[in-house]
Amino acid sequence: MSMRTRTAIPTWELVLCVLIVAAGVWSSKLSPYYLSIDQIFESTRHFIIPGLLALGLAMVVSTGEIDISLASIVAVGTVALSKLAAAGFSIYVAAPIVIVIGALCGTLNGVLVARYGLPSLAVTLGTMGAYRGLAFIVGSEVGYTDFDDSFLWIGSEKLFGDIVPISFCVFVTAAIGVWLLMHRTFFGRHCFSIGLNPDASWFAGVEVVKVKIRTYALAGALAGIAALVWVGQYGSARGDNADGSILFVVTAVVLGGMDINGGRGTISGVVLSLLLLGTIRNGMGLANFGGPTQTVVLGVLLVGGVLRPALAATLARLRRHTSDKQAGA
Amino acid sequence: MLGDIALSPEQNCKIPILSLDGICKSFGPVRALEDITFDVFPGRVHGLVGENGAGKSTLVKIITGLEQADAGRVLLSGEAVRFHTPIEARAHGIVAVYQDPKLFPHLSVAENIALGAYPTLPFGVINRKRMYGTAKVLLERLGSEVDPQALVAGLSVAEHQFVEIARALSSDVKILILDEPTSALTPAEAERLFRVVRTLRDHGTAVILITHRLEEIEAMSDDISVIRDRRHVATKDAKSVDRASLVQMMVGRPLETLFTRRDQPTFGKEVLRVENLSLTGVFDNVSFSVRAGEVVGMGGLVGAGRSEIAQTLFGITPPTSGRVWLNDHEIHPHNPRQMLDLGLAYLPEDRDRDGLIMPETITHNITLPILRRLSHWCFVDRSQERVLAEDASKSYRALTPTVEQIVSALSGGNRQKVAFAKWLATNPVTLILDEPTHGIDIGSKAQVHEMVAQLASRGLAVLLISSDLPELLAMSDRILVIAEGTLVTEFLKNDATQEKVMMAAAQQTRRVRR
Amino acid sequence: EAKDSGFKIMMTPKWTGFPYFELTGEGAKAAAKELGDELIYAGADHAEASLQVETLQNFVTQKPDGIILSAIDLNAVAPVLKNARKKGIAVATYDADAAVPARDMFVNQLSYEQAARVMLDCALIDVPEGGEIAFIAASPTSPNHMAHIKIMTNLTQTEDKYKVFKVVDTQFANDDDAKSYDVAVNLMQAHPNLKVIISSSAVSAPAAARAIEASGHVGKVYATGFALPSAIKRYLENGSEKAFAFWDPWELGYVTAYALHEKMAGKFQPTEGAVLTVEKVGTFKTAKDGEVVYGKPLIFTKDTVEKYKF
Amino acid sequence: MSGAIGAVGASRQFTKFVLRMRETGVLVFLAILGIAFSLLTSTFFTVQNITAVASSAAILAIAACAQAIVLLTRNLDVSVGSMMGFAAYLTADFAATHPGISPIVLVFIPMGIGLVLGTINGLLVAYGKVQALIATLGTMSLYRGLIYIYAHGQEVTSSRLPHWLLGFIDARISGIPVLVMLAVGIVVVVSLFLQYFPLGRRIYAVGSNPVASFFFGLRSERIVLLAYMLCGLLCGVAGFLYAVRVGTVTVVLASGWEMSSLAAAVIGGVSVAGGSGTVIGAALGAVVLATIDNGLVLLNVSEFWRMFIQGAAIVAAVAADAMIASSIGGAFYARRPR
Ligand SMILES: Nc1ncnc2c1ncn2[C@@H]1O[C@H](COP(=O)(O)OP(=O)(O)OP(=O)(O)O)[C@@H](O)[C@H]1O
Ligand SMILES: Nc1ncnc2c1ncn2[C@@H]1O[C@H](COP(=O)(O)OP(=O)(O)OP(=O)(O)O)[C@@H](O)[C@H]1O
Ligand SMILES: [Mg+2]
Ligand SMILES: [Mg+2]
Repeated sequence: MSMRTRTAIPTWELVLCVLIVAAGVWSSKLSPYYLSIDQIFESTRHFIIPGLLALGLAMVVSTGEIDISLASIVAVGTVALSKLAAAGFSIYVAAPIVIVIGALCGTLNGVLVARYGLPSLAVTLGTMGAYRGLAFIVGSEVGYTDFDDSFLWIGSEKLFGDIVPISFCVFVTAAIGVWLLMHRTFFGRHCFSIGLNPDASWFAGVEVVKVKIRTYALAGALAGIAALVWVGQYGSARGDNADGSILFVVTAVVLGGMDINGGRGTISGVVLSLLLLGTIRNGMGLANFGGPTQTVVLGVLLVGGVLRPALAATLARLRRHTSDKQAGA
Repeated sequence: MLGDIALSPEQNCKIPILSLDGICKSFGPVRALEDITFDVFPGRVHGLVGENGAGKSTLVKIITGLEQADAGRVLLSGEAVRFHTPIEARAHGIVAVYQDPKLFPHLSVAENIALGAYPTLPFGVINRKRMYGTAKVLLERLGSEVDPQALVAGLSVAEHQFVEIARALSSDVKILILDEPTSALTPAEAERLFRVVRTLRDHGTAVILITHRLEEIEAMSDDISVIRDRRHVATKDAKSVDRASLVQMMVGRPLETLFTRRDQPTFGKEVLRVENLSLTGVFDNVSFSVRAGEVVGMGGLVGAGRSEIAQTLFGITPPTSGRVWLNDHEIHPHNPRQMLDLGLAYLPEDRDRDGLIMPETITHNITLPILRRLSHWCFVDRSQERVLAEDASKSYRALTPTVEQIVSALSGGNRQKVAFAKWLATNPVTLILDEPTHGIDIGSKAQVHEMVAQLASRGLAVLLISSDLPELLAMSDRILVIAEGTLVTEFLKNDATQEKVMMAAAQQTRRVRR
Repeated sequence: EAKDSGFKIMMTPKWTGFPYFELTGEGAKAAAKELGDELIYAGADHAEASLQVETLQNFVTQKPDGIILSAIDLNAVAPVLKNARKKGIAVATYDADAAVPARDMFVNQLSYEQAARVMLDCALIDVPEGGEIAFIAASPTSPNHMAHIKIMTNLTQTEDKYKVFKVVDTQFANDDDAKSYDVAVNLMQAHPNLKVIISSSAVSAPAAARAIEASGHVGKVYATGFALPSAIKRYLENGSEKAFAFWDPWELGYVTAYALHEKMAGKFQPTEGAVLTVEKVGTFKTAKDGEVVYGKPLIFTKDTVEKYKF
Repeated sequence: MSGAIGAVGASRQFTKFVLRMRETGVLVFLAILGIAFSLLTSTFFTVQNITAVASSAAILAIAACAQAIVLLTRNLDVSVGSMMGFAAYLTADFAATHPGISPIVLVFIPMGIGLVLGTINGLLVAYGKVQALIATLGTMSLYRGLIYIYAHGQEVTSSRLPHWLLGFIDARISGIPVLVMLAVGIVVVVSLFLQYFPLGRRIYAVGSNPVASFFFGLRSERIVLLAYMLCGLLCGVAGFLYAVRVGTVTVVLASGWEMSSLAAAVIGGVSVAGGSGTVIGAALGAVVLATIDNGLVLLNVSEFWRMFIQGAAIVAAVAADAMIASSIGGAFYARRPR
């Protein structure tokens, strides 16, 4: 009877979970090296940076906007960190400053999009270039590598018996934080309601502009954190840092079930989709699949994943059919 | 006003041009139409009435091929037809003007009209000259002076409506369906439209007219069909029904008299005071005040600027000048959040777009403006939220099985109740209602009226904007009349009559258009 | 340490799918086969530092005996390589080096100075009388390109032979052919007296040659630098260009794998002055910091280009 | 009432004027750039340099035009670069292995390939109801991956391409490069199609208001599919021209062009919200990008500043477009929450 009410069980998340298990099994078949706690945790490292960006992007997407400049903000962040390190600041001073710089870059996007009502795809396409240019201009030609070890622990050290990378803990913390924010606080509810109907939200006292700017700022701050992880992990700060990773980030968000038009989706879906993509890539990598094969698999996965609505509709029709029959009986 | 009904020649009426035979339609579990059967005759206007959510618009969609019936047949001149798109229907001479104007903002007026069948030159090139010429002729026929080359993006709502109607008339119409065509028109504009409709009818076109304004039905219809609870109740010759029996057929019970406020209200202190409020190009030097427990009506023609005044007070568009006091404090409205916090709530005119988030649940809609208050340390208290929503849902008699229902699945009246519940949850001291009964059926209307009276007797200051004069007169303690952006007069309850308000509203004042 | 063959070597280029790297891969595979080793060649299909690190991490997990790579970002790969070395994996870089402590040896196709000289020599073949020259590099962050440019600029100021040249500009084209083409066109516009466009990017040099041909500057401007013979054959044959340089990528891969094998088998330590003997190819000296200089530049001209099948 | 309508009529005139400004806006920007560069360098304003800029812009103009068609329908195609690469590689490989092929047949190969790829995108978006960004993000990887697998580490070099082909692209007719003429021709034909044919207008209509198209009974699925097919076709052509122009065809050909084409279209005033803008504008956007590239090289400005300036130019173009849109605004724009 509860027709057209909200589905209690997020079916897409379930599908993702099943797919992750399947991918895990597949991976362990592909490579004997796959099944090992150490290995799996080690492999998560490569998804921390896109993962942090995906969390930020998910917030932006929930309001119906998009931000493709996040990877460039990472570069701004790493370069800024290198300048601070070179100037002799300690990591405890430098890190917050970098996060603030990230947030400021995000805020600028947010102001352009929300305050001035410009289309977010086009705006962030512009700032994507501008921020990367800025990172190059500030970072100069060669980049910077003489980081003190204190700058590196966030990306290189491990915890809990030298198994769990600190960066993974950072990601988990961020994911839980963003999940709580988006699904338990009024801020998150505001975001989703804006995604569904900005006009009605504005009439209901939701400060649309402020909320949108905040999502951009938070996404920028997460990109700042990603910059810290980047430097920790790779020890390198150059203008081209994280170049080209934004498409993967968008893929993860979308595959996680976020509606690109806003208003729908869950953070857990995004995290699960990252896990799925990570598992698949890890398995294929360990089996030494060629890059092109991986690219094709990723493409097929995405297209398959997006035929999801059509699939879901078919499923729903089937279910309705059976329930109608039951009702008739 | 809309007198002089020209009766159509009797001989035209023998064979139905369109017959509906047992049409059924459900949207998933929602049953929208059951067993609709009636005939439409050429050269006659067929009025179609029914409460909100009765299924009138759905019927239109089925006839024109936007939706497919689950069962039943549509017969065109005795032959069963099934259209898959409105284009096919149009090819058979069936054209509809749907409930809300749906035009293409980036195309010119003429293109919006010609889109279905562009006049072409050899090689399929669009003949622009002919296109503009045809559009001009059609619009002139409707008495509209819209420039065919203008972009639709810049037009007013009424102009949209005319373009839409011109589009309907651009093809060879045998059956014209008008779904609430006058809701955005002034009486004069409506009369222009109806004049065209009568001409069409006299030339043998069958017209299906859907409207909630019973005067229009009475003035225009030759036949009247009533749909109630998604079923066809009756089809009658217009001459054989009076308004009382019509309403009884619509609501399934005897006509209640319009709700009037019986108690002698006692007014408290002044809650809202507005002085010389102006918004350049929209309204000018508006001053008035509302006391606690008072219902102040605001009348005027559509487009007079009443909604804009209300929205300015609610902080949607900040005023260019003027002063506003709420509870003796001067305020500068610039943001709905601020106004809600100060205790002023505004029920928007466009419920489905501004008033509610349609794909959300009732609970989430009701609590949206007060989420902050329902939160501890930013975290929403979801049990408290649920309790609040259920209470509200009960007290406003929104008849739904659960508050987890998605709002878009509700009927218009129930949606309006959810909207009411939402604004009242903010505990306002001042409430601005913009056309609260607009497009609502008579049953829900009475409930809304009762609610407004109750709120006022609880000491709320209410500003009621309504284009429904009887309602305005019955509900208000005082009536302000706005004409072309200026406050022209003020009537006390007992002085006001429909005629006086109408006269004042129709005044020509100097007008700055933006 | 008794092991003498049967090593597992894993190799990753900057990106796969580019003929140059595929050739080095084939050379390495040939060496591995001859020496009784197993060589796995894999990598991402575009040059992105984080993807390369991921590939390397996956390598380390598979516990090979040795890793060969051409580094995209010399520092970004350092942590994972250091970790690999800690686990006893021998690391050799070729083509583009990683940070020194992160690898055991770097098989350098040409020392930076050698490369600079070869390219200038080619330019001299093009225009013996000298004139204005401009550079196209991949990006300001590619260390070898930037080093080449620096040394070439220096040489034109210090060495008599090269003093006929005057450096006027440096532009970047990200190893992208269309970008290189447009940059070359723009350079010719910006410097009407430009004589030679030199690029150490194997993508940019042919694109510049094509731009010269297409924009009607044949005979007035020359492109040179490093390029695969197959890509510039056309221009040498139709006379629009006179000389390009390169090295034998197959052999570079061969030597790298060979050197790594010798290192793993304990027969060769890449310390300064040590000599590596590669059967059939020759002997190579080790410079400081474990840099094994392969150092066999090839200059292709109209007459010699036919000889090379890559 | 009539007085008011008169006033409104006057504002309509203004509206029309402003609308025409959309392309004039880009032209004005271009002119400012041109004047600035001419004053700052002696080499910019020469016939030779202008020709060079035009040739640089030509292929991007076609790609931007392709992107614009899809944008008009309120969709997006990020597989533009991959489609170009796919068509280019296959065609070049075919030409290299079949040296005797007739030019006419050869031209149809990339068009056919582009058409097929575009159709796949269109089917996914229009009939699969997949959001455009996602669908084309998927096919972008898919198409590119397939080229890699097909190419197997090879590239098609200029010496393997038929000589007449390279010669044809390099040719000039009374000083104007054939490439530029081709691009102008294509853009003009597409523009005429969009402006003067019912189908073209319906592409605008679908993007302008999808709900209205549904109520009107436009077969929006077919129209969106058609837009993607056209986009694919143009990408095939652009990819082919690109291959011939650069001479060396690698697997990465035109990667990143999804963003460049989008940037050009946006700078040219094509709205990502659909229904508004023209392909001429998009082509002009490509010219703006090429002019910036050229001018900054002439000025010897660092590559980094070029990235920054291009990014800023996109933001500026979007802002200008929004200002124009809100000034013609009326009911459709004024109600945006602030
Ligand atoms: N697409 C849909 N999906 C689900 N339910 C729908 C849909 N369209 C209409 N309905 C439901 O069908 C019923 C009939 O709606 P319809 O719009 O036809 O009523 P109406 O008589 O035109 O009302 P009004 O006078 O308010 O315009 C309503 O209960 C409505 O909620
Ligand atoms: N979004 C808009 N853009 C431009 N003009 C508008 C817009 N909304 C309203 N107007 C104009 O502003 C004036 C006042 O409109 P408003 O809706 O406030 O009138 P109203 O008296 O409330 O009428 P209604 O009874 O329809 O609510 C009218 O001239 C109208 O055409
Ligand atoms: Mg209706
Ligand atoms: Mg109003």
